[in-house]
Amino acid sequence: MFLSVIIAVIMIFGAMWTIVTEDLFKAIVIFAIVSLSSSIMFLLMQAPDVAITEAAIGSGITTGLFIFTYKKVEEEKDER
Amino acid sequence: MVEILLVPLITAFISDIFIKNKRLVWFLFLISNGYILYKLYSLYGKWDLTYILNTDYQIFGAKLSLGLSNNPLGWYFAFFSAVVTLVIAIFSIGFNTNSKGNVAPIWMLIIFANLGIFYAADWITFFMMWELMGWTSFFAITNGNTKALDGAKYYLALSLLGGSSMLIAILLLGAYTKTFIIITSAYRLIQLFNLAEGVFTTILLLFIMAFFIKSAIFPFYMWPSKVYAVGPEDYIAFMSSVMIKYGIYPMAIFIVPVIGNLQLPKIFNAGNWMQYFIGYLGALSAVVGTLLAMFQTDMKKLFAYSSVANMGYILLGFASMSIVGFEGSLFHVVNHIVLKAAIFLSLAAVVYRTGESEMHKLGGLVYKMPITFLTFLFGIIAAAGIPPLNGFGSKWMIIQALMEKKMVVLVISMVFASTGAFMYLFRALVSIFLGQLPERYKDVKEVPYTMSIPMIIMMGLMLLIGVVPGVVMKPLTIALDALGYKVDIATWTTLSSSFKNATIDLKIVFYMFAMGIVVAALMYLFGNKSETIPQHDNYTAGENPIEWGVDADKFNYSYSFYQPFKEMFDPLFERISIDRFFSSIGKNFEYISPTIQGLYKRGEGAVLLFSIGVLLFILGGWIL
Amino acid sequence: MNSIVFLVVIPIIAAFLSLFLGKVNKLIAYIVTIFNLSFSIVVLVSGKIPFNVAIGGWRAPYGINFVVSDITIFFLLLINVAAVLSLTTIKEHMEYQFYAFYFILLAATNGMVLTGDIFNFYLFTELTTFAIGGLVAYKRDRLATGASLKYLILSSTASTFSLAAIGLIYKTLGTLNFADIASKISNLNKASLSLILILFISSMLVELKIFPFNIWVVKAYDASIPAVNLFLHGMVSTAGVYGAIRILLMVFSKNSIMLSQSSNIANILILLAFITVIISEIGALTEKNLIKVLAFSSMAQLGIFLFGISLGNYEALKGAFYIVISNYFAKFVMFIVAKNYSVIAGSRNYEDMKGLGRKYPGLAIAFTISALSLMGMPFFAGFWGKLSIVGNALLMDKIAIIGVIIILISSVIEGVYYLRISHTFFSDGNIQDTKLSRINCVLPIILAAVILIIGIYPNSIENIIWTMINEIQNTPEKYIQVILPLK
Amino acid sequence: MTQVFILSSLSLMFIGLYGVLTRKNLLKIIIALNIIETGINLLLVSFGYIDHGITPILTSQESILNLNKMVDPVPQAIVLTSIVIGLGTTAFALALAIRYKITHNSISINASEEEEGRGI
Amino acid sequence: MKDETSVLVNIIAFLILFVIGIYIYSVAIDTGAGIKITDNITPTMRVADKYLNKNVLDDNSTYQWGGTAEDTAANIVTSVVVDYRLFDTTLEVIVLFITILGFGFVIPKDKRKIIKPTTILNRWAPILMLLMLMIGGYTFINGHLSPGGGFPAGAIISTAILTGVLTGRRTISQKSLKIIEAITGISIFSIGIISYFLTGSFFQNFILNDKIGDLFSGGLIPIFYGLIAFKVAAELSNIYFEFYEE
Repeated sequence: MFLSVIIAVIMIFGAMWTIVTEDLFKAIVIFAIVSLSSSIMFLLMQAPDVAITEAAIGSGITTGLFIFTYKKVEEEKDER
Repeated sequence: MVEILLVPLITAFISDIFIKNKRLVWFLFLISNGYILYKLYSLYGKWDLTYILNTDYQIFGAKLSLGLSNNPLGWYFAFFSAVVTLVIAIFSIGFNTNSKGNVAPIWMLIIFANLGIFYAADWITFFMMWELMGWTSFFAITNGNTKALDGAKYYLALSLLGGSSMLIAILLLGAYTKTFIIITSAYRLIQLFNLAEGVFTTILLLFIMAFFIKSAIFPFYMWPSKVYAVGPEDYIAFMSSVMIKYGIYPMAIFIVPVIGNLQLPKIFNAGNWMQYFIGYLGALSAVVGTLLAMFQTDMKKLFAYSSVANMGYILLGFASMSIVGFEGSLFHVVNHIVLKAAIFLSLAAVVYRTGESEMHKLGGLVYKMPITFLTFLFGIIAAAGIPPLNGFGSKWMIIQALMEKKMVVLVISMVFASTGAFMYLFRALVSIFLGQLPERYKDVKEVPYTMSIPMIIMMGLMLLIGVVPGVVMKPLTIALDALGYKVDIATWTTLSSSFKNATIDLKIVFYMFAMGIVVAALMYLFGNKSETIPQHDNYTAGENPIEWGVDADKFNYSYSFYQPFKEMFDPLFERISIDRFFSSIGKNFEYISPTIQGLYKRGEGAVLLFSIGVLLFILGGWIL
Repeated sequence: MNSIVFLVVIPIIAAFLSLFLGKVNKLIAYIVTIFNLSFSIVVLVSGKIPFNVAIGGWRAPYGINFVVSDITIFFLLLINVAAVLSLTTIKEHMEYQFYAFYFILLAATNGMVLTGDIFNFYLFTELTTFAIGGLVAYKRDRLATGASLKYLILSSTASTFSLAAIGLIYKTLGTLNFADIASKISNLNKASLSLILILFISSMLVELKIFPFNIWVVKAYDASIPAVNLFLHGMVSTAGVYGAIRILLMVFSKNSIMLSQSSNIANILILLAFITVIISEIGALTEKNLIKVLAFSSMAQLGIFLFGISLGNYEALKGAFYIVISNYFAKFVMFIVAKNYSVIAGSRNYEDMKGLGRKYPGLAIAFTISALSLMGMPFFAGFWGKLSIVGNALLMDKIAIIGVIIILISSVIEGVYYLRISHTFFSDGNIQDTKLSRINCVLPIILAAVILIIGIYPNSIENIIWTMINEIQNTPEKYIQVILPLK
Repeated sequence: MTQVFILSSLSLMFIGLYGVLTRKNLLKIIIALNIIETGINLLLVSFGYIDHGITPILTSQESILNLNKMVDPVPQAIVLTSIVIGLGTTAFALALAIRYKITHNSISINASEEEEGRGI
Repeated sequence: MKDETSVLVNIIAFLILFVIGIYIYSVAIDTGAGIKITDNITPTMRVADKYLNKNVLDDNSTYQWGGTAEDTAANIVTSVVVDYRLFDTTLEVIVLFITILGFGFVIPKDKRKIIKPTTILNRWAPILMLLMLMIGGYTFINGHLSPGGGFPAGAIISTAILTGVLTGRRTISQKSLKIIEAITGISIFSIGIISYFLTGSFFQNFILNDKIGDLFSGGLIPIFYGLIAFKVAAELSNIYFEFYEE
């Protein structure tokens, strides 16, 4: 029962941290953690289908995309 | 009856197709005007002719039906404006041979709207024709030259504003009196007075605002000077004489009967406060019009303000609410149409020949253009209200009516205004035609025949109405009688005044003046001749002012003719200027608009504003 | 009549095919659009109008269903006609992605009008957003990327709001079908209903271009190519208008036409409506770029439409329909004229288009006619709309009267800047003689003629609109028994 | 139990909305958008959740017997679709962000739209 | 670094969120009549009841394990996603199609350097690819029995192709990916059209009388999930090709 509370706390703090941090790469990594923990939350809500999809697409592909764009955007290193 | 409206529409369409060759288009214009005049003449007397077109468009639950009816007052206005339009049509054939833009198709549309306004039976048709006339006159004024744009924009904004206020008034009227027919809505509006006085006054004030904007009465007197100076001259002749009456017609047919038989307490037992409200506005526009006319240097602007003053006289006639006053102002409507058209035709002739409209740059044209001078002289005399010509009769009746109703302040302002009229009319005559002819206009010739004949016709008209007022008064009194006013039919040459048995026989007055002119002519012929000195010698001692680097025309005696008089009134006009007030409103809108464009151009506050919108909903949904 | 689903399926299949057929895409686009139009005409003529199609064989509240009633067919025709007309303005060769986006846009807008399920409506809105995002970004230059990105961010936040509303509806009422919601809406708690309404309306108003939500409009119109402007105007805002009518009037308003149970949400809508009108008119006053002027003016017209709807009486609703029709035709003409003139004059600034009216009078006259109809001048279609909206708003409460006065003032402003533009068209300027092919002069003239005919003789349109308003009048009963008789 | 789920998803949505409203960097905004999407998905599934519910998958005969203890499948169906929409939005927005970086050579949202900056 | 406008924006954002939060709270604890958003309505009171009991068409049909029913997918979520509300999922595929198309269309194509893959990755790549393909295959083949389904399967298969791209091995060319994508998309909708001609209404399940629980039950569902899996796999690997084009 209180596993869900722990996961919820992790998610909320991760979300806040992602929004607040300055460094982009750190934000992306923490976002990956948040989406993984949301996939666990889906499991706790008895929704395995959604959990797998969220894990595969929500955290897998999206984080990959973010890192890809981060690499492309960071190339010139003059982020104003 | 409906073919009288179809003919101008069809000619507008045809002339729009053949817009390229001018001769055909203006010839078509003349023929259709002639046809309209003939048709109007044949409609005289048949007052029960109506034409109803019912659409199944539902407004306030009932199906809307648009109608035209041959009401006597509408016929009266339409007939006499058709007469003058025909004359102007003849004039503009010659005038437009070499002008750039072609205003004939738009002008035909305006004539269609003109007839529509005078013949509308219900308010919705009236409003449709009114708005059509609004935007078509914008296109007629600008007619392609961009320097006319800001004056025309000013006029367009005002007329659209008038249109919207009239739309609100009509819809309120329709909602509360369940009818759009003009006559029945007038009666029901009077009963509505004691039910919902607030609504009654708003309806009346909104109507009055719309009509005053169109007829350039006091609060909205600025647009004629801006518009008449820039428009094509022959169209302006039509506009300044006929189109400025569109506000007067609904006043006569709707506002005056409603105010007339309102059971309101009489102030100094002369009239209720509505009458005084209209009266004072009329007086103000008469006085202000005259004063501003004096200070103008451009001749078209001068006569624009003189139109404002004449509209003031008509309103004063309405304010007296007596039969003679009512007849006098309606008679003045026709007089003003005729004399204003004559004056503007001669101005158009001057501009056609010299291309100049600043008075101090002109002078001495009397030798070169005698017929134009004569028409202008007749116009001046009529405008001043001197007996043999038509201006006198109507002003005389209005002042009689005001005296009889003991509205002394209004009489004083009217008399002040008409004496003021002498000043600026004389100034215009002197600076344009008398004095010395500047060198650049040495080879100016008289205007060709097609333009001088209509001017002669106008002179004849003015003289005819002046001597035999029955030509106008008889159809007017028959029309008023048909409308149900207790009025005795006027005789051919005598005008009845409001006091007992004080009639005036204009034939005798004409004979007296004829003898006076003969004596003056004799004295002129046998008196000693005056020798002419070049104009500039008297103050530049033979030197040529050009070497001083100064524009010689500024030294012309008619440059600022009434400078002392102007200094007397300047402090008054500096502080309160309605003109600045209205144009400042326009400026504010144009000032705010770049900030809004900035908001939309950057577009990065989108989500922020989205959530503010949600906030607005929450506050509304939750707190309210 | 199960084959109505072809209207959505055929364009999607064409979208898949468009990946390969580079050159032939334009032809396929014409074929598919004309198929859609003729199919909807066949359905109109077939006379079996109020019918319901259950997709996948599952009956109404449980499966997804398409509903075809008088309003649906009317808007379907509007959208498909808009699609055909805007295709004609595409001259040069477009990449295959453009046609893929176009097909999906066609399928999505048709679907939005047809669907009877709230989640399906959300999905179609999403599809429209993505398609429009892609089309706006078609030029891929600086302006287009910025406009498309900002539009995407705004519309995805808006869509999360509507997803939350759908979730709440499902949690409380337990169904996702419009008819079922309409029948169960009244036993909802007032506060919960206003929460759901607020979430739904805020995402709806983004598409209806109402003030706080319409920051994206001017950038999107300015950044996209003329054909996309026509898509945006013809298909997307018509579908948005349909969404507003169908959902706000038929689903969420139980018995009274009052837009929503809580009247103060209706007051806020009236307030927002006339604020949009006055702000977009003032914004357009000194705007030099013709396309931006048209964007501001289309915001104003939709503001008047929302004002007409949320007044809460049937004649004002009729006026709102007139405004939609007149805006639909008028804006079409104006966008086509703006495209042709900006091609000739080389810039979108209307001051450089001086004198074009003399060289191509047909286009300039059509532009003036549509401008006058938008201003609500008599003898044009817009007047009838303005007449009934102003007439009925005057009898309402105080906020409606203030709204009407502000709308009339803004129509004065609109008059000033529109006639100034048409005056610059007619004034004399030196324009070198680039020949404009005659055929695209014909289209604006026909549409302007339609506006004129409606303006002079409104009977034909009047009966069509009254059939639609009768359907809205006895909304839930008639609508539900069309969809849920099989219970 | 459901309170925890609903409250956590609501707070996720609020944090995401805060991020979208305040951040300047485009990638940050897109991350915040994703957080809102995840929050919404959690909210929807938590609407369907009942305490001590079991997964709505029929594994054997006795799972058919206690159907009424199963969690509501419809929100899960909706969330399946909405996750993929979230992916679509992110992919499209990221591509536009890269193009935005090239044309505006800055990824802050209020780069001015006018002509400066090299555009491809 | 924070200039005062962004501080102001922060405060406004806090204010807005605070007011929205309070409003939602007040709606939650509202005590008016009628269904409130907080009272727990069990699935049986919702549409889901018919999906659970699989008796949408006739009301009192029941089923038992191994027997036949309206929709024989054991995993009820899959039955809702692919059978009862199939149109949503097809639209979902279109959304993905459009966004990935937009992604490829908008992304600037410039020369990118290839990082040489590390030896570990190089050695393990084939095994990883096989593993991914097997997992993906499993998820969509019995999507109707165990959790999982078309979308995660597609994602997993696309990661297989990703490893191929990462290590530089040419598994599938972009042209063929586009062809697969188009073919699967068209076949999804053509099945819909076939079912229209066969059974009169779109996307109706025309393969019937399977039994719940066994592998090939659920009529069209496995076919649809397979097609969706391949389509998603093709689309996502399109993205990866953008990453590391040679």
